[in-house]
Amino acid sequence: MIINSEDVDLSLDLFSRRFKNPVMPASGCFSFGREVSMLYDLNLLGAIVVKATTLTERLGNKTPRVAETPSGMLNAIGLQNPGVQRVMEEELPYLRRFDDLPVIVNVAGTAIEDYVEVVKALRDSPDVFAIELNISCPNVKCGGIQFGTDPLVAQEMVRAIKAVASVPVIVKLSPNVTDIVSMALACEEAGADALSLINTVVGMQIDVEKRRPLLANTSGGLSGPAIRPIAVRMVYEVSSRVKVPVIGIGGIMTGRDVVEFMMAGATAVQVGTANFVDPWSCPRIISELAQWCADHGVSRVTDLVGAAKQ
Amino acid sequence: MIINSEDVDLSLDLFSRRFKNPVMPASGCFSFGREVSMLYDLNLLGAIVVKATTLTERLGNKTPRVAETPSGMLNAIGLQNPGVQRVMEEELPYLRRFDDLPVIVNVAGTAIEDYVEVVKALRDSPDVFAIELNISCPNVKCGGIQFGTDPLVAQEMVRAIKAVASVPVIVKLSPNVTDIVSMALACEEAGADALSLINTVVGMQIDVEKRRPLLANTSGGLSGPAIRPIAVRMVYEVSSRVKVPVIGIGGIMTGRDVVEFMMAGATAVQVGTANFVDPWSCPRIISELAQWCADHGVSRVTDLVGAAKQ
Amino acid sequence: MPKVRVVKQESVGTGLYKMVFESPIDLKEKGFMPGQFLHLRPSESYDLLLRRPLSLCMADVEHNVLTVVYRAQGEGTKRLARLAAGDVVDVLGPLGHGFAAVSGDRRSLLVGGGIGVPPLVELGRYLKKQGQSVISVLGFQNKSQAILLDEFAQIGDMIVMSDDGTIGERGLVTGALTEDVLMDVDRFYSCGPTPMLKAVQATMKVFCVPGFLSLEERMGCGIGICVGCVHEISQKGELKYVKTCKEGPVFPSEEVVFS
Amino acid sequence: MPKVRVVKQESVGTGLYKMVFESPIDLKEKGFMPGQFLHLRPSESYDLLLRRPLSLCMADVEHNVLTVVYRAQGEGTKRLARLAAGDVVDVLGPLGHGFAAVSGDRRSLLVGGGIGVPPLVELGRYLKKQGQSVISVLGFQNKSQAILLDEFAQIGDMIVMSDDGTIGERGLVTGALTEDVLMDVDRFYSCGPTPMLKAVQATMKVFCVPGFLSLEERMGCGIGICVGCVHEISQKGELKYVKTCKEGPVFPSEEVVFS
Ligand SMILES: Cc1cc2nc3c(=O)[nH]c(=O)nc-3n(C[C@H](O)[C@H](O)[C@H](O)COP(=O)(O)OP(=O)(O)OC[C@H]3O[C@@H](n4cnc5c(N)ncnc54)[C@H](O)[C@@H]3O)c2cc1C
Ligand SMILES: Cc1cc2nc3c(=O)[nH]c(=O)nc-3n(C[C@H](O)[C@H](O)[C@H](O)COP(=O)(O)OP(=O)(O)OC[C@H]3O[C@@H](n4cnc5c(N)ncnc54)[C@H](O)[C@@H]3O)c2cc1C
Ligand SMILES: Cc1cc2nc3c(=O)[nH]c(=O)nc-3n(C[C@H](O)[C@H](O)[C@H](O)COP(=O)(O)O)c2cc1C
Ligand SMILES: Cc1cc2nc3c(=O)[nH]c(=O)nc-3n(C[C@H](O)[C@H](O)[C@H](O)COP(=O)(O)O)c2cc1C
Ligand code: FES
Ligand code: FES
Repeated sequence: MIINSEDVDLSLDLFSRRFKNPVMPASGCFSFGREVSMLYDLNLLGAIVVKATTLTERLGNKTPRVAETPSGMLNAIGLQNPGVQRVMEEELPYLRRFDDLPVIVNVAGTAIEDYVEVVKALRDSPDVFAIELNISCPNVKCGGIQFGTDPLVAQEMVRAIKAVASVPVIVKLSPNVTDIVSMALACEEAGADALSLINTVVGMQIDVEKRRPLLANTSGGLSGPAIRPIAVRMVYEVSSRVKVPVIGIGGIMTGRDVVEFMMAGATAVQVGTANFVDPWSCPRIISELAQWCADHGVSRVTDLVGAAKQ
Repeated sequence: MIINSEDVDLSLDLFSRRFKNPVMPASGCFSFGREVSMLYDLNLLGAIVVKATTLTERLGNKTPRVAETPSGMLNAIGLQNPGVQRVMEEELPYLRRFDDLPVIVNVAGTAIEDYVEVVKALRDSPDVFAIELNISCPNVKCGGIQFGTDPLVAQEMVRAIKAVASVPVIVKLSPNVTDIVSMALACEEAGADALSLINTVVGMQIDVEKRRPLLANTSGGLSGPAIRPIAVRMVYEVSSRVKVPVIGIGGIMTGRDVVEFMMAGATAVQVGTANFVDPWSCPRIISELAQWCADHGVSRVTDLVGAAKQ
Repeated sequence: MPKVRVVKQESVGTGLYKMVFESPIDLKEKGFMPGQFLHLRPSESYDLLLRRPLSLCMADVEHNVLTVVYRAQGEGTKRLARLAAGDVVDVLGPLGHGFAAVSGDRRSLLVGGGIGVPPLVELGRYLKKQGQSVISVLGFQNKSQAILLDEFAQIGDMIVMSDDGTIGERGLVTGALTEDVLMDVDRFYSCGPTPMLKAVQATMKVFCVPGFLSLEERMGCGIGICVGCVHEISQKGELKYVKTCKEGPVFPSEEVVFS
Repeated sequence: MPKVRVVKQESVGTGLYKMVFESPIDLKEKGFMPGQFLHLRPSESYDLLLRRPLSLCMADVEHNVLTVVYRAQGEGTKRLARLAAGDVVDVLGPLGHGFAAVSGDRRSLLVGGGIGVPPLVELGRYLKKQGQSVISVLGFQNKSQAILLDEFAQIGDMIVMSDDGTIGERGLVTGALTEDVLMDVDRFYSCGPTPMLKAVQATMKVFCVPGFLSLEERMGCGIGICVGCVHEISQKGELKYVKTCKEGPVFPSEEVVFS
């Protein structure tokens, strides 16, 4: 059965809201939406995940902050952001002009108390549809990564956040662990409303001419197509074990890649690095996804979820 | 200072033996040397690491066993090999014709006792220069990976092997862990003579047309340039903490890549997937390494070891 | 790495290409077998890391050039299809163990399906040169996919089948494997998609015609060092995995196990 | 993605190329600034994932074409160098905030080093068009690396320096920044390697000449969404990181902090 790509139903329900489609830009790869909104209408997106927000302003790491690797890139931005107050005042209101764009705020910090304070502050914002807890950023010293690698600490964190959050809480998992499934189960048990994975894989590059690590921060997070097989495996494993929705992230460049993640068990996906290569990636990927479904007689995109498991 | 590439001293000492150069093919990516020996003189190699050997014959997994990923590949061979007895009788003696080729035998299994038996059997072979303990193969069900992710189990394993081994023991580490450094320290403490890293990263690909995992084994091990940043990071971290030599593995395609690993702290390197892309990879990489050293005024390749750390 | 020049590239059907390139080895001196394959790098870049196996379709020993015919389906073969005369391509081979003509045979049957048809051309020519009579049964999806018909017509008898009847008879190749056609056939040689090979194997077993199948497995290296490309074979009642890149891709039909 | 045609590509020195391509935007309508940059994908394949930033060297508004001049040093720029007229290249831009001519200035100084020289061409032409007199101080490694001299000669006075004396005077550009040269200069504009920019910044500070520096940082996106390309800036005594791709690459010299 061949159908028209316009007739494919890309919509899905998440946290009792209808999403137009399952594609959203990933945190840190779309800033707060302003720049890309000059290029296309952000209403086209399923949702938007904005850059990690911390309690107070962070300057981030020294440069170089990015490096290219085979089919991937390393970054060590170090969570540069103006702090939650200014994010609420200066960044989020801009997105109100997009009438059907759920805004997901990525929250980061170096101690559980910081996270709690950020989430408390966000309760005052009318612009936040959901929170994504970034318990896995590899580029922040002192803490950060710890939450993402110890199930008990993660659980404590998620409980603390759930106790104060007024919106759904997505927990973003780190791939830099021995056992992603126990991390996922721990977060689910603590009340996570959804899980998103994966964040970047810790990596490093040497500048052989200068004889030192290329990134000023020594190591950084690997993203892009190179990590897609790692991400797909983790999404497959985690979605087989948890009941909450799983949002797939890692190396998505095309509509086919979205299909791969959804068949592996993802309910929705986030697109990161692809935005750097091609700022129009998200709308392109959305139409490629519709076309793929049409060519394969898939009338509702939700039918793809977990299809590789039967 | 520009020097001639022929004047660069590529040699190094490992386990009281002089190696011509730091480049050896990685286990499972060179079979037992026979096929490639039809293409070039294996005496050119620093050493050879042969395919994983188990106590009894293993048929391995069903096909498809390999898949291509962006700048990488997945494999799930499943340790197909004829068992240690036939390896000693049918495979290793062939390599005697190469008079300066240390043979490193990669040992695998599903229980500590299996490993011990293989290593005991290998004591009878005059052809084994060193053993590489593959405690990290991700494609074997029941056990296998467990040794590679729990420091205490790994330690027990290494102790058991060291108690029976008559040759140096290299322990090959899995990257699929939260904390590679504690794995490394545990193995070193248990008596490992050297560490090699990394083995493949667990990954997966979906055949979106067939709506099922592409590999018959569902998941497989990711190798190739895609994982190089992960490997370099782990070599850097581990070599900063252990005293034993570290052998770097992961996505090496060119002489420049060898320089990167050595600057990160590797004493020697192994080349895996590159052999599939170009069967002449190892000798090409060796001459590229010499050329790089020559162009950069490096007269002894050992001067590169850890150069990115000062 | 053996880099050679492309001599010619042309479209031979919807999404189908014929590429002629210099042989990486001296064919006269080193020899080759019909049914062997070439292993081509899609490009110099590392994003498509692995080589693509394509069957040797025709070998011109005098000019030392080789021809492959292939479908540009995925990214790698699409990149190959972009090469033009004069471009350089990285080719390993011919590799593997091809079709062996059995002395004493007088009539052979070639059964090819789709993109499995190409390796049978050089084989058919070889068998003809050996003095055999050859009959070819070729199946295609439709007319736009039909390839190499002129070549087979020159080799001997030819029956063409297509899924939709737009060329030859409508139906599967096995539909053409009637008693009439198989009469006098000493041996068969077949290459095509796995379901077809299974059906051919079964049919020929019924008619007690021995033969060879050329198998297709995903390959890591093409030269026997990765053990990625194995297929199950039964020899003297013993099941084992053999490398299709080294011991194959061609195996005696009787030994091939389809799971 | 904005794909445009390459109009011309030529070698302009050892490892140096000049590439002319269609502008991805209508220059007449949308406008541009000297000192902005183009962001080019090295190829369609994903192994070299990121775009390469290259300064806008010349803009031909009438034909709507842009020129970049660049060194093929790494894999990405080497791939760009392989493009020929008629090929398609994926270009974003012109991006960023370029050089602003300050009204009232009468004489401007351009200081360029190596592959930092290209963006000063379009700037120099613009300043000249504004009625200013322009003096250019250009430094190169050696004669084989000297580029765009004809273009600068047409813009105004020109002093060429080289590390080995094979062209112009032997020495660094700062060696040419004497009181004589700086006399009457209202403002300077500089682009080149960081050590040069530091030296120029210091020298100009001594002579109290205000000006602009064009900075080079590794970029993830080029459009302000990755925050990879920041540089430290001091504004009103406050240190902060600003994005060189968006707020830059050109900044007032006084504000730029080199660590
Ligand atoms: C011995 C042998 C001979 C062959 N001869 C021909 C021929 O003459 N003409 C022809 O059109 N095709 C032939 N094939 C199939 C051909 O190799 C695949 O179509 C091709 O590799 C697909 O690559 P891609 O870049 O188009 O697809 P991609 O999907 O990009 O390929 C991804 C990976 O999967 C592998 N792969 C995908 N499909 C196949 C397949 N069917 N068989 C083996 N590997 C596959 C690729 O080699 C690559 O490693 C042959 C296969 C084998 C094993
Ligand atoms: C605003 C700006 C304008 C520039 N204008 C020019 C120009 O007009 N002509 C010219 O020759 N060069 C220019 N450069 C430098 C040019 O961008 C780099 O030489 C080029 O990106 C190197 O790519 P590669 O593929 O050769 O090297 P690779 O080493 O393969 O590059 C790997 C990665 O590092 C980045 N990178 C490497 N060196 C540099 C560098 N010096 N600056 C920024 N990123 C780098 C690459 O963009 C890529 O992401 C400019 C840089 C910037 C930031
Ligand atoms: C430059 C950059 C910045 C990032 N910043 C954040 C961040 O602030 N918070 C977060 O949770 N993830 C961050 N990430 C991770 C991405 O959201 C995403 O999980 C990861 O890049 C994998 O997806 P990709 O391969 O599509 O890029 C960042 C990634 C990149 C490349
Ligand atoms: C097909 C294949 C088979 C492998 N078999 C083994 C093995 O038997 N034992 C082992 O320790 N590692 C095995 N490996 C892992 C490699 O030795 C190496 O650690 C890994 O591939 C990373 O290096 P590379 O990126 O250079 O390939 C295998 C890898 C591949 C691709
Ligand atoms: S493809 Fe590697 S052994 Fe056959
Ligand atoms: S390069 Fe991404 S913000 Fe400047």
